[in-house]
Amino acid sequence: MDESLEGFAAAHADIVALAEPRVVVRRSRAAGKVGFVVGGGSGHEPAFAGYVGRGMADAAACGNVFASPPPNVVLAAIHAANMGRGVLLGYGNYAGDVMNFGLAAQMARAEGIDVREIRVADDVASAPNAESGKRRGIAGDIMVFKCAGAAAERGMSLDEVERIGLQAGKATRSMGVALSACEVPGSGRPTFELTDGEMEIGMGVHGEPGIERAPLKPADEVAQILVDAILEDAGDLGARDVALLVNGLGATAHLEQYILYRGARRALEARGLQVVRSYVGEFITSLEMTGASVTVTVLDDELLRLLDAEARTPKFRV
Amino acid sequence: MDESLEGFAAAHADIVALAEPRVVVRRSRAAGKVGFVVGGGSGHEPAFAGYVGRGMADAAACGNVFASPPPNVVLAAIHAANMGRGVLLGYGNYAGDVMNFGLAAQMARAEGIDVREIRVADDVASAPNAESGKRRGIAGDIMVFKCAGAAAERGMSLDEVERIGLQAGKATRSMGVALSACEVPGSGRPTFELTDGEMEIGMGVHGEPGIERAPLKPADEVAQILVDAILEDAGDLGARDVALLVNGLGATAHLEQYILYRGARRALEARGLQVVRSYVGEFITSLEMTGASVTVTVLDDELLRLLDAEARTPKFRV
Amino acid sequence: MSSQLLRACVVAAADAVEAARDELCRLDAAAGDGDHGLTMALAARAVRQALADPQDESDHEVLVKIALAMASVGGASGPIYTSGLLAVATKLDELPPGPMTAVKMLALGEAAENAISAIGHAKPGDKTILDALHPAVEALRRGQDLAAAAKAARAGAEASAEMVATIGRASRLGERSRGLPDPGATSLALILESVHTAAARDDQQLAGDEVGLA
Amino acid sequence: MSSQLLRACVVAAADAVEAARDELCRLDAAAGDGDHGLTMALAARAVRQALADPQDESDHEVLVKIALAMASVGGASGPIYTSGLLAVATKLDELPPGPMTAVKMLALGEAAENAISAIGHAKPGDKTILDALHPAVEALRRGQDLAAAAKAARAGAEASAEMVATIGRASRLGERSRGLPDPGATSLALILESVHTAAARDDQQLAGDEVGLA
Ligand SMILES: Nc1ncnc2c1ncn2[C@@H]1O[C@H](COP(=O)(O)OP(=O)(O)O)[C@@H](O)[C@H]1O
Ligand SMILES: Nc1ncnc2c1ncn2[C@@H]1O[C@H](COP(=O)(O)OP(=O)(O)O)[C@@H](O)[C@H]1O
Ligand SMILES: [Mg+2]
Ligand SMILES: [Mg+2]
Ligand SMILES: [Mg+2]
Ligand SMILES: [Mg+2]
Repeated sequence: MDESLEGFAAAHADIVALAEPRVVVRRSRAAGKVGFVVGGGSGHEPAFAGYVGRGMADAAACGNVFASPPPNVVLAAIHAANMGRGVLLGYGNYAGDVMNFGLAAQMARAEGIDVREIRVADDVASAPNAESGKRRGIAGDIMVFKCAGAAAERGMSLDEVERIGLQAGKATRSMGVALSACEVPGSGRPTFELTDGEMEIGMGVHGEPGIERAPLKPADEVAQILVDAILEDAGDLGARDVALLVNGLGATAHLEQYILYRGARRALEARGLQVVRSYVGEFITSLEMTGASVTVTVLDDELLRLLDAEARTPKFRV
Repeated sequence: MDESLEGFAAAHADIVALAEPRVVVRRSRAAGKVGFVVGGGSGHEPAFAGYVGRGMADAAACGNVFASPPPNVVLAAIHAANMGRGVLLGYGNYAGDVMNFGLAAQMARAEGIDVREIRVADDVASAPNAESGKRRGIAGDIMVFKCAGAAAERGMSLDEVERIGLQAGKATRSMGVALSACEVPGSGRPTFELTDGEMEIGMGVHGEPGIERAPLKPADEVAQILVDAILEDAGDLGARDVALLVNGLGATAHLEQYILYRGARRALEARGLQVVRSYVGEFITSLEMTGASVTVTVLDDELLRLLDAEARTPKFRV
Repeated sequence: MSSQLLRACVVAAADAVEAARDELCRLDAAAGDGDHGLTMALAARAVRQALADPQDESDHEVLVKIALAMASVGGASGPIYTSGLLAVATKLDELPPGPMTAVKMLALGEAAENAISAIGHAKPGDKTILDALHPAVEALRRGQDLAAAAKAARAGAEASAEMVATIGRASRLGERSRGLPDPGATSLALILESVHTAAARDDQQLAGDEVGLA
Repeated sequence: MSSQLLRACVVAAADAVEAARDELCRLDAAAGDGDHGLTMALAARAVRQALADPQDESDHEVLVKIALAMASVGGASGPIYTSGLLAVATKLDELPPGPMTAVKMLALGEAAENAISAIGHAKPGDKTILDALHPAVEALRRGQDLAAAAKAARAGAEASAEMVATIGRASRLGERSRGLPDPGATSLALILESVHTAAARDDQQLAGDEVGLA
């Protein structure tokens, strides 16, 4: 862990530095911008340190593998990010993160720093719509971080950056599936396969079990299931523009990510939605899990502009 | 495969389009630049289609999984890339690619197109120094593509672009290792592990066996072995500047990639070399293989400027 | 209460948690992310380090030190154990000095339970650490001793197997969490059992000098 | 030679290659990338499709069509088989019309061998397809028939197990490639065997009307 972050900071020394063994900070930024701190357990790389840089976060607080960073680490990240206009914390909605980031926020507030928190809770599989506050944060993190980070970079106030983060969070829904390697197909047509011929729908980014174990289905059907669940939760959207993000969980071949992307895009378009921005890759992984998730963000002009704003981080560039 | 490329083209429609099912082309480029075509078998994503875009390739020719594209596909890519100033082909030195790209080059020359070829042969494990023409191309492809692509983008002549590609190829050496997932470590300190407690040194990007199977070693020792082999092959370099690229083969956690990077960087610095540019990630994979490689490019001012030139492709941005 | 006894209790708890590392991970894997044993083992190591330099500290100081050591592991269990221990430390300072009594032990237990409820917003029945802590406090409230409280914690942890996790894990996944005890409740039961054993051993040695520590 | 016999031979070869798919992959995995069976099965499918539309074509046209079909799979085996088949097609056009003879067969075999050597820069002993093709051509040169040539190809493929791969795979890895026959040599032996069987069947039916085709 610490060796890895050391390597990370050395490799991307043009953009980031280590403030402490577990705190990654941006090397340079405009004076007086709102600070933006992201973070969470390790094992999700490129999250969260990979998103520190121009247009996204000012600092990342990194925990042990799958364990939220402790309050003192988060507090150090807040200090590193703070430039006097307040600090926004962005993290996934997990009990550990809620408590540790929450404690750090309290400590920082006691020091007079205005700290706000955005808990990303995009995983529709993890709680019903009525209890959406209980949902986990998965790949939707990235959409929220991108929008809030761009807002902060523009010099917006803490109130505004917080509003943007909340808005992006509300507009973003995800669902994942655990599946196996795509086997080299004799037919030239890869399908998803779980070693035991099954797939796990709605699993988390920590390998938490999903809501259903189903027999293996072709990629397009998997995409349809995920999109259906997301759209059912979103309610009637009409003919909106959306951003579509497909996230590989670590050991899913790029080949498969794009097959899933294609299926999800078709499923969205069949429902009258326009996919105007696309992101495909490994954004928040689960060590070397085989699986992927689909994230849909319903866009308005403001969010679209923020998504398109320049970003220069080690692992996300626009 | 075809579904995946369809998804790829749709996701990155701002940069690329499909000219044919297996030919990815850039949407826009300066009139009259030298054309640059890359390609090879599939299963190595983000190579090769991921490197089509401003500052790198004009077209990619994609084969079946681990099989070179056939001549007609390469020829179509040549046609798509050709703007009247000639076309450079860049590909890894494999028998299949040499024959298929070679046939396509002959066909294109018969049509009056000036076609040159760069066969990347960076894998020092695959043949001794005296027979370096027999070496395979692995992650060094990326360094060569970046430099040649930047040269073409600058409007250099085919002669010059070819010279740059050859020069970058000569300056670039790689070696890989197959290793297992990094297990969630009780101690917080990940180590490399092969399921059977062994690692395979010098394996290729198609899962070809390596030169040696050794008992598992810690990451730093692995890095040392790879760097030693590379530097032994390079001969006395003095205190040169180098670029260091660590390539994950598909199922290697980012955590581990950076641990290997850190070890390789230290090993290089211990030999008096300055690591002035770093690239860590999945650049040329092997489906979901667990493993990684280290690539070192000895820099001069010209190569450094070309590496730093802007690149806007789906999977490589500078 | 002697600082030495407190130290013995803490070391016994650290031993117990480390020995149960794999089992706690197994329990966490069922509905969580499978790391509770690792996190508690890291916490045990941090706690041992905090004790390594045996200065002449008050029990309050020792408790704060181990609370902060536990905080350093992060995760969900870090802040939960930390808030409980900090509450115990604070309450201990408010209580009159002198040997530990059943009444004092109840006050400490209540403080811990309140603090953990406050930070985690869980209640008994949500399949959390509270499902071991709450029955233990109840036992003390009925006037029972530490042995009975530890037994109640274990019974509570075991009963949590039939509960559905609603806090700290996705509630939709709840049903699938039924069947195995909650890892946090199990680690707390283990800790109370080992503390009781250490205290009882000390009692025997000192022949009724003091009652054990909660 | 009837186009129908040529078609029967091609279909027999496609059948044989498809049946050996997994075995050819296994052989390729030893020192290569494990896909020779897949590539050859794709080639077989492409060849069948090329034949699907049975127009009244000359043998030359059919051979060019299957050569191009094989080219479509890419890889190393695509261009190798393609160049061999194109050379056979060209040579066939140069030869006088009329029934196939042993002399003609030798000319076709030599053309194939030369073309494959030219495109791949390999020679017998490098553990490639040539280690099956070369002994087959040698047998024809000794005046033997197609049966003997196919047998020689098989023996050559088997003997390639003891060779070290130096072409098309890394030479440093060479030693580790010893032990298993070369996949390309094995697929060629299979093809010659199945062509011989198909031709012999045809011979029996036509009672000595023609000799089999190489
Ligand atoms: N909100 C909460 N209130 C009380 N206890 C909780 C809460 N959330 C989680 N826990 C406890 O923490 C345990 C999990 O701890 P651990 O695995 O170490 O952390 P993480 O959930 O971060 O992986 C659960 O078994 C449960 O007992
Ligand atoms: N240069 C060459 N000359 C002749 N045959 C070759 C050459 N390179 C490879 N081969 C043949 O091709 C076979 C491998 O084919 P295949 O696995 O389909 O292609 P790839 O190597 O592209 O994966 C080898 O077993 C060998 O017989
Ligand atoms: Mg955890
Ligand atoms: Mg191949
Ligand atoms: Mg856990
Ligand atoms: Mg092969």
